[in-house]
Amino acid sequence: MCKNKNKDLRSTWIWQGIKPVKLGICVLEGPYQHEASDTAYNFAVAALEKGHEIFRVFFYHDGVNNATRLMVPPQDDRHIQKRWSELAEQHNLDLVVCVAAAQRRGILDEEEMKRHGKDANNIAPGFRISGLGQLIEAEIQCDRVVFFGD
Amino acid sequence: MCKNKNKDLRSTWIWQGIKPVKLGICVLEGPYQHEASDTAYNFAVAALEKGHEIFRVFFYHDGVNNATRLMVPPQDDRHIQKRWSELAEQHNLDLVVCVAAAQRRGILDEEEMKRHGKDANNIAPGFRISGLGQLIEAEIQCDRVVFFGD
Amino acid sequence: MGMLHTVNKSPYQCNTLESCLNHVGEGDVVLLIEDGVYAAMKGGRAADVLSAVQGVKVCVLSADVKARGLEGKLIDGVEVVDYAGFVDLVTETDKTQAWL
Amino acid sequence: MGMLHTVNKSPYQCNTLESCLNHVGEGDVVLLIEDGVYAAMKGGRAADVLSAVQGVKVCVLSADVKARGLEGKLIDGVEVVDYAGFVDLVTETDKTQAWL
Amino acid sequence: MSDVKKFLYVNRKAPHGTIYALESLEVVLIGAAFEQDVALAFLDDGVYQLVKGWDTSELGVKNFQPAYTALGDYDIQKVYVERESLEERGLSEDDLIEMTYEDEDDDWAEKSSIRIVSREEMAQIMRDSDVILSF
Amino acid sequence: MSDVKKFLYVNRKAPHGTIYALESLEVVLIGAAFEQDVALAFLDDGVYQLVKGWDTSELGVKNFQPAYTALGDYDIQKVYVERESLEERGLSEDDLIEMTYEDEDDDWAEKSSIRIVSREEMAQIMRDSDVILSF
Repeated sequence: MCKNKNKDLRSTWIWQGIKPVKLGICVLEGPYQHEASDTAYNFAVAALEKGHEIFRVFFYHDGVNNATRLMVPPQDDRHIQKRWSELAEQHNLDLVVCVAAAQRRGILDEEEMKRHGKDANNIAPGFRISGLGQLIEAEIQCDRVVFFGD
Repeated sequence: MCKNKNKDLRSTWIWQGIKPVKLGICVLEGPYQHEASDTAYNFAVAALEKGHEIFRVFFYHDGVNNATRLMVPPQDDRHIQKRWSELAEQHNLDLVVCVAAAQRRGILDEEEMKRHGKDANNIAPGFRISGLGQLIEAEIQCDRVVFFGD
Repeated sequence: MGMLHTVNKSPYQCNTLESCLNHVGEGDVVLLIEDGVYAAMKGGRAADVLSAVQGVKVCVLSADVKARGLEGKLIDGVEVVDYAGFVDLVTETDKTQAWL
Repeated sequence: MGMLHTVNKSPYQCNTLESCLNHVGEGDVVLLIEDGVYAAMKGGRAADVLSAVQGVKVCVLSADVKARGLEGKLIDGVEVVDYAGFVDLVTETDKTQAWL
Repeated sequence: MSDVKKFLYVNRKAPHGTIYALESLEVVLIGAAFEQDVALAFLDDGVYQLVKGWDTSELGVKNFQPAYTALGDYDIQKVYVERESLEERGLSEDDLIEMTYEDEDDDWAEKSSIRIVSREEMAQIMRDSDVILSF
Repeated sequence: MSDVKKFLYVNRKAPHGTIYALESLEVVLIGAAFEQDVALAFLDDGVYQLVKGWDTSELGVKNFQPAYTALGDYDIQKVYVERESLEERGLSEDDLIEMTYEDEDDDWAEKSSIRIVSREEMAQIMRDSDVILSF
């Protein structure tokens, strides 16, 4: 799955001598509270601009809180969730939120909402909830995985 | 406001020679990620058992994430939000979530949801959203305010 | 009545305890909570620092000591308190400063 | 190709940089990011530690240097890289270890 | 209880790495309206909050340094910075932003709010305050 | 790319204070099903994760120490603990929980998974691994 992503970008860069690699990113801290999410985002943007493939961004620990569509930051500040969602849409990124970590912290999609009998969900577009196996798979499939946390 | 809370408990303790004081608590970290919320909760329980008044618990920084009713922790683990909500109900506690911090992180009540055109809210029973002035007021009104954070 | 200082970080990871001890005064109380309790473990390098402190009462929170398997492994001279004791320390001192 | 080590904590608050430097090998790269960039500021106590490191390339992330007002205030011998340079360091080394 | 309490905001963390510095500042700004006796303390990595010359454009976050400069307009006149914390970081007062207030008792003369104090003085400032808000 | 990679989970944080220790362990347990070559490293405050005798009842959190002991059942045989980290904390191997596995090549004899290594060896273990998961 998720192969041949960012293919257009990669093909334009290959002639410049940059060897595209398959990258994984793991985000362990929530938005605004800690810089980790900003660093991870800026790293992801730079990697895509260089023509690398981002196989997956995995959100774990408080990192799952990046995925709530309910955040309303001040107008003159960055919108961390929207930035991730937009980047995912532009580059067909796979943004995976760990289900166990998400449950603890109240990040739910519609299916999780129903399963647990909750009356609302809050996951943002472009994020999907899945298991920790997705992180292990990223470690197996990717050339490099970079962790951002506290 | 919020005067004469826990009056029943306090009156039973006064004869034992303990002088009840008015306490404020400020929680700066989110549930599960950091022990701060656990320590604050256990401290609050002990203070109430001793007959002290808790004037207010103020949730700031990632502390606002304690207030989401969407969390579903493992069955064999504590339910941090429910614990706070139940304590608030039993002792008529004033649990205040900072509005600015809550907006950044996606903690909304129905009014905030409508104001920002969001389609869901997630605040738990017993918590209310208000401004930072509530923390300053607690500092002015309380005999002691204790901070729990990272 | 002095001040109560709470320290919640391991002295092996952070400078929090050191900074706290640099600012305490005669009659103050230092309460080690959360990962801060590791400072009071017998045989550790941080224990020397703690033992050298003068004129200050050092307490550790029992719940955090037990959770970390440190019961019976603490240096002499530190007082173990439970959450009720924590509350008493807060009310018996002038004010509390959290060294976050 | 050595390893890339990222350090994101201030050396004045945490022991992260120290622990990292205790485990680096010849040919490795240490990249200071977030509050980790303070280690590279001229005149600070941590700068001596960093200057003494042998056989390891030390880089700092420009965005974090600029955000903290440290531009032009760094010790000699550290290389300033932008996020694109961060990506290159990741791809040019064998693997990345984050010293969280 | 007296009507006015001595508030001390203690700042020990670097900016940007965590939100503690920014959200602490927001409390100070709101708190200024409550007409208490307010002082700010910067020690340990907190002194980095006052290092001038932030450029946050590449990082992509809001530059909230101007808000510190504006504290004088909120009638905040006492900003204590610990000398030892500055020195071990290779910093001096010249590296810090200017923070000023207008002195009502001196024909509204503009004066610096920043007072470099020793570690011992900082400890005494903590003891002399009524409430300590630690972020 | 070979089918089996050398996974190294690096643990440098104390338990309970933050969730890093617990949620790292959850990754290890899930990851065990993927049939990779797995090793765990404990250094700095991470060694506290293995100190025996946790009683979390008063704290009111789940005691996840038994899960460490069960790692042998998940065929995890290599648990590296840094000697220098133990020593500066006043700890020795006697203070640690028992972690064992059954050695397939030695008639399923039960053996200790814990290997106390020097700082230098730990650095080499990091270099020799294919991927490092740092929590």
